Amino acid sequence: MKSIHVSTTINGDAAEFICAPDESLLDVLRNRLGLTGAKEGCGTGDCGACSVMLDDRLVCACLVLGAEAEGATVGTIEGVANGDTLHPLQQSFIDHAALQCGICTPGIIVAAKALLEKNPDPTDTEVRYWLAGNLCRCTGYDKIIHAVQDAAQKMRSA
Amino acid sequence: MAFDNAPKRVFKVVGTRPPRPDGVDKVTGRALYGADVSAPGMLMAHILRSPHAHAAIVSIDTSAAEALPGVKAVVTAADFAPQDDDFLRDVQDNCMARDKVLYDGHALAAVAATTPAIAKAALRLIKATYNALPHVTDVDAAMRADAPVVQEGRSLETVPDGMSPNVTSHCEFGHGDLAAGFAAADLIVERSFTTAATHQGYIEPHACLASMTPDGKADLWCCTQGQFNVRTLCAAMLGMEASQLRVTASEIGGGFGGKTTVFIEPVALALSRKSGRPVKIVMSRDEVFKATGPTVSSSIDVKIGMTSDGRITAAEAHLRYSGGAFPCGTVDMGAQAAFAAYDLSAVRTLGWNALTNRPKEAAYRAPGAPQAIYAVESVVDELCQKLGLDPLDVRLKNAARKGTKSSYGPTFDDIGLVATLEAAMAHPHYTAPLASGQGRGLSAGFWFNFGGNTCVSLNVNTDGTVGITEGNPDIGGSRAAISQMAAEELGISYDKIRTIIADTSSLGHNDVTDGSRVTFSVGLATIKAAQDAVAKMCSRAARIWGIDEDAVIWHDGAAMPAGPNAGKFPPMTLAEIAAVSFNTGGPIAGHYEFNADGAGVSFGVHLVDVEVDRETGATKVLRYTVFQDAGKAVHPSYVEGQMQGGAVQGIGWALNEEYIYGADGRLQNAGFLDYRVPVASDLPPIETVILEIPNPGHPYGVRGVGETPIVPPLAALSNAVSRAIGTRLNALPMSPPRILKALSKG
Amino acid sequence: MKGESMRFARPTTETEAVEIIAQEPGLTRILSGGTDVMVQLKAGLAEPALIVDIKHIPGLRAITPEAGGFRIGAAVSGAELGEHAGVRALWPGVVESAELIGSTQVQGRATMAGNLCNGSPAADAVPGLIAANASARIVGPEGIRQCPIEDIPAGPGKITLAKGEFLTSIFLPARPARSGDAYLRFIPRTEMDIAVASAAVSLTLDDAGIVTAARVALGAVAPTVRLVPAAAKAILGTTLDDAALAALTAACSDACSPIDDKRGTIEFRTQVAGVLAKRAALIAYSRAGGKK
Amino acid sequence: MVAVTIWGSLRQFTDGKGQLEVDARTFKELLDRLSQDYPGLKPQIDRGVSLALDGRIYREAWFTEIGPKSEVVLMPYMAGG
Repeated sequence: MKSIHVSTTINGDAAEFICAPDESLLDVLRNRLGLTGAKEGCGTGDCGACSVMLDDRLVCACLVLGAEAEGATVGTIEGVANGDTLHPLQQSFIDHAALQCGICTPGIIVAAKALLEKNPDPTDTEVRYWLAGNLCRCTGYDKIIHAVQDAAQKMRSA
Repeated sequence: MAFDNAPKRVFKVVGTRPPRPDGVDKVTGRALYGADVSAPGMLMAHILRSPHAHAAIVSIDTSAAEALPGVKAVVTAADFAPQDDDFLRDVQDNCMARDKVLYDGHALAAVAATTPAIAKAALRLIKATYNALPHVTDVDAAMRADAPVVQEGRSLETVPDGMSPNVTSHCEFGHGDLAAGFAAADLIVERSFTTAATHQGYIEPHACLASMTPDGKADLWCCTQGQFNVRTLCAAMLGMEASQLRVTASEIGGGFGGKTTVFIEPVALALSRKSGRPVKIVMSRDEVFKATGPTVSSSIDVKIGMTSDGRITAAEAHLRYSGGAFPCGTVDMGAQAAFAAYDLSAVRTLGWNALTNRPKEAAYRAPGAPQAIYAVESVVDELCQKLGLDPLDVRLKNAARKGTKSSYGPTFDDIGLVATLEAAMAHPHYTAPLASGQGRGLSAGFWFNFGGNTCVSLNVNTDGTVGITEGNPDIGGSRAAISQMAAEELGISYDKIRTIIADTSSLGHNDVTDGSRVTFSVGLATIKAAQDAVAKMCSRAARIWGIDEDAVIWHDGAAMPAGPNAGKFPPMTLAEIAAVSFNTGGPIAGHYEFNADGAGVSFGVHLVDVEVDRETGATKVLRYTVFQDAGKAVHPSYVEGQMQGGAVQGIGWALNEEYIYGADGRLQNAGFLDYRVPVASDLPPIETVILEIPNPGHPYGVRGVGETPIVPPLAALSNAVSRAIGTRLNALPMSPPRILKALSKG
Repeated sequence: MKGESMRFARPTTETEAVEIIAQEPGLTRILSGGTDVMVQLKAGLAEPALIVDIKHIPGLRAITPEAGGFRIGAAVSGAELGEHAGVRALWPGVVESAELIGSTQVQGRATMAGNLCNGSPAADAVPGLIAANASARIVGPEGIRQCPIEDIPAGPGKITLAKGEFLTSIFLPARPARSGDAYLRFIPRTEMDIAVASAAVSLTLDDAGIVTAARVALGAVAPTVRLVPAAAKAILGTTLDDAALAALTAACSDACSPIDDKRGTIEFRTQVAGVLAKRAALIAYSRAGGKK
Repeated sequence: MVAVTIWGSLRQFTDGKGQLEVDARTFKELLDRLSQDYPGLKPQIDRGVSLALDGRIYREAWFTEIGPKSEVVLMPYMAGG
């Protein structure tokens, strides 16, 4: 199997890697680039734990080939905070105890950030449907919805 | 020095909601879970699994796999130590099948190779020859005399003669004269129920990294609810001494009981031993569903007699559980919990466990209780409906309370059931109007809660800060709660404390994070360790002041003379004592180890409104409120989180989650697409009402809270749906096809 | 060994793509959104020798007005389609059906063309396309051809495209005034499931609110998504009165030949397909300007 | 002497008795005496039992003291999730 050389941009920085033709972007991020913030909960696009941004679209990294990142821009949870300043969503998740085990949290924060960039003032129902592809087994989602809405409110008034 | 041993009731830190210490790591993606670490020279391993529900292993030829370039080790059951102990042998045989494969997905060989692709390719080169055997996956079918026998010779002495060899245990609990009780009833309802096996559904698949060196020393990194238990089990299976195996618990991506045992950890160690290289195994989601532990599946009969004014006169339940292909004691807990919410003069529960060709059960939140209580609470609700009685009134009238002889034997001390029922009664949810097509259901729930072996160290740093070392993986914010209790006891602020979770070489044994035990037991040990450190600090202060140790007390984070006779000295704070500790006798530390008892049972009541689409059988959950006696809530946000999360897992169990087996005995839905856990858009807000009935067994009144919340949703949903559609449903999950079928019959 | 000889190609013209595909004797998978292909790779269900990413062929990610309708490139994602006001206004049912495929994350990638070419009888985008009388543009070694959507599914996981062919765009035609379409599916949860039964209805009304043209298609109730002329006939010439709706429901249930599986029973699918068709017809009717 | 209540399915090993009189001051003594007096109970005791003492459950603490008036109930050893 011939490896493919890929040049891409990850969290604003140029990055290069080689990968197998059938290797997922998730495996590349985790195993080749050390970006383990995106998690593999299922590998089939059913849990959302590997949510990342690809050319400004929210996607499951497990459903993208590493080779497809050529020339693209990739955003992961590792790029959500601005240096040592947490993103309002990150702070809100801590403040609202919107995580228990935390394994789904990176994916949910990436997904919620994509929502608020598109729709800064969503209804609870819109938040719930947008995040329907992000499974959380610990919280029952209640505090997640509160955390997203509180961050949205803070971002609107910032 | 002297301690005030009276239970503490006024708190500064306990009961507040500080940020959890691992919060930033977890919102930035920095926290390291099971699959997130690597080692130099690491191999990747994959596991060969049975395609048969039941088959004898005739032979396993691994030679071609071993010859594949890049393959560094292949292991089978032959690579593990023989076990005399039944429990250990079962865990080991579940990790690697010995003579028979007992379920679809049962492991029988594993390969470690330089890349995952090579490891997978090598699996295809392993020639396993099977002799397929008849299988059975249904618990009632497994109990029939002519059922295929999953394992011979596994029945305990408690099993009556003449039953299928699949029946491994039998239990009976209760008291009183059932016949007289039923004779006194105005109405008797007797129903049969089934519940499907469900999976804990943690989002993080099992993962581990093992590294053993040729001198027999090993390190194991894994996601587990109990690193000490992993060490005990793995050391036995590998024939190692415990001291030579250090197990570090990674951050854990959910467990709910499912990570209280081992599946891949001994396999990774065996592969590492054989290859001389570090070996990593990460399960796929498919493997998690097929080969880790779901709950028991069940078939239950319940018979309850009631007077026309709502007094239960007699109650009986027969529980048939299957914990899969290995003996399982979960039915004992179901049988004890079934009627725990009631004060009964005549009660009897009988339980049987039967072997089936399904994966070995692992604990899942209040194991055994949700199924039994679902059946009981459904029959109570039907009695209320038929007698025209208010279901909360009836539960209050029959509620267990302090002094009640419980259905499982002991007499209850302070319990919060009545307060919980009264809170539900007073809540606006209970009297809110319902539209046509909607139904309201409720159920009580119960769990025992446990304590267990616990060991905590607390170190006072010279800068006045404190480090706590505990041994239980933090599955939902426990580090925050432990730090809060230490801050409370020491009288310092929360942010001066950092709590970490030790590996097995850094602390004495701690039981697994289970049984809702951590905030209770580790919290208690932390309080005692803090008191130990305080005693030492008081002693240092006494020597500095030149007064008697007994003349010093600890107040508000400082040592001070006990009274005017002790001398006039300004208080010395923890930081001041710590700063001079090297001059006054050396480092200051507190420690405590014990086997905690007195966890205190917990009751909850759930209220739910649903709407059923009569043309499609779809159920929409409209409103949900959880009431629970939590004892003192140390960090109320995480207590609420337990209540909400448990409720939603129960909603999934009630409506959609199930293990579906085909006629071939193979699992049909081993993925999150068709094993349908609730998604955010399925749910309404989950409202919580915490009642704080102090647990007399804990100085702060703490009770375990994590397990009870999964118990009531099953019956609460079933009762709500049954009332909404006007027909009673007696099987879980209440999937749309089942509801539509009931509607067409009803 | 899996992937041992696998190649990944990223052609930048249609001609180049046709050539690359024609030269590959082994199994080829076309990658547009990849949301099915990646799952098949993961599960070992498909071990292609060649994966061809068609997203970089000009026009394949474009939505272009054409003859009063729209041509949707094969690599246009559900999210992109949903953001196109023109298509949404003309064929709201088709757009909604495409938006039901998977989660928000899957929407960022999944395409109608991929949904169609995956060959699932439960594909969400397909009933709406068939009801819309849409067609596909297919290229291959023999050149270009246009094909009605309903001629593409051939059975579970099977389509009628010949080896070497691939789909480049889907054409949604113009439609008369007073037309509407709608798609409904049944899933046990509110999201994240495969349709257990589904129905799409497209219809045109006259000024009196009488249905003058209709197409009804059902999903997940037969080996392929199925156009049901009898169901259309049941509502033609009516104002969707109760009798017409009952006839529609019955015609749809009659057209079902589903299977029992982990997702639903024969009985359930048959009953619910009719219910969904009835409800979809009412939505389409209202969208066409009909008043009930 | 203390009166120990056992659960129903163990009565087959105690001549049908649901409550046993045992001379014991601790959990350990209780287990030893029960195993001695009722050998049929030994397999269950070896597998593990809990003890409810005045309503409080002890899972394995040998030296737990039992008062003569204590309510003593034997329970199966339990595990949680």
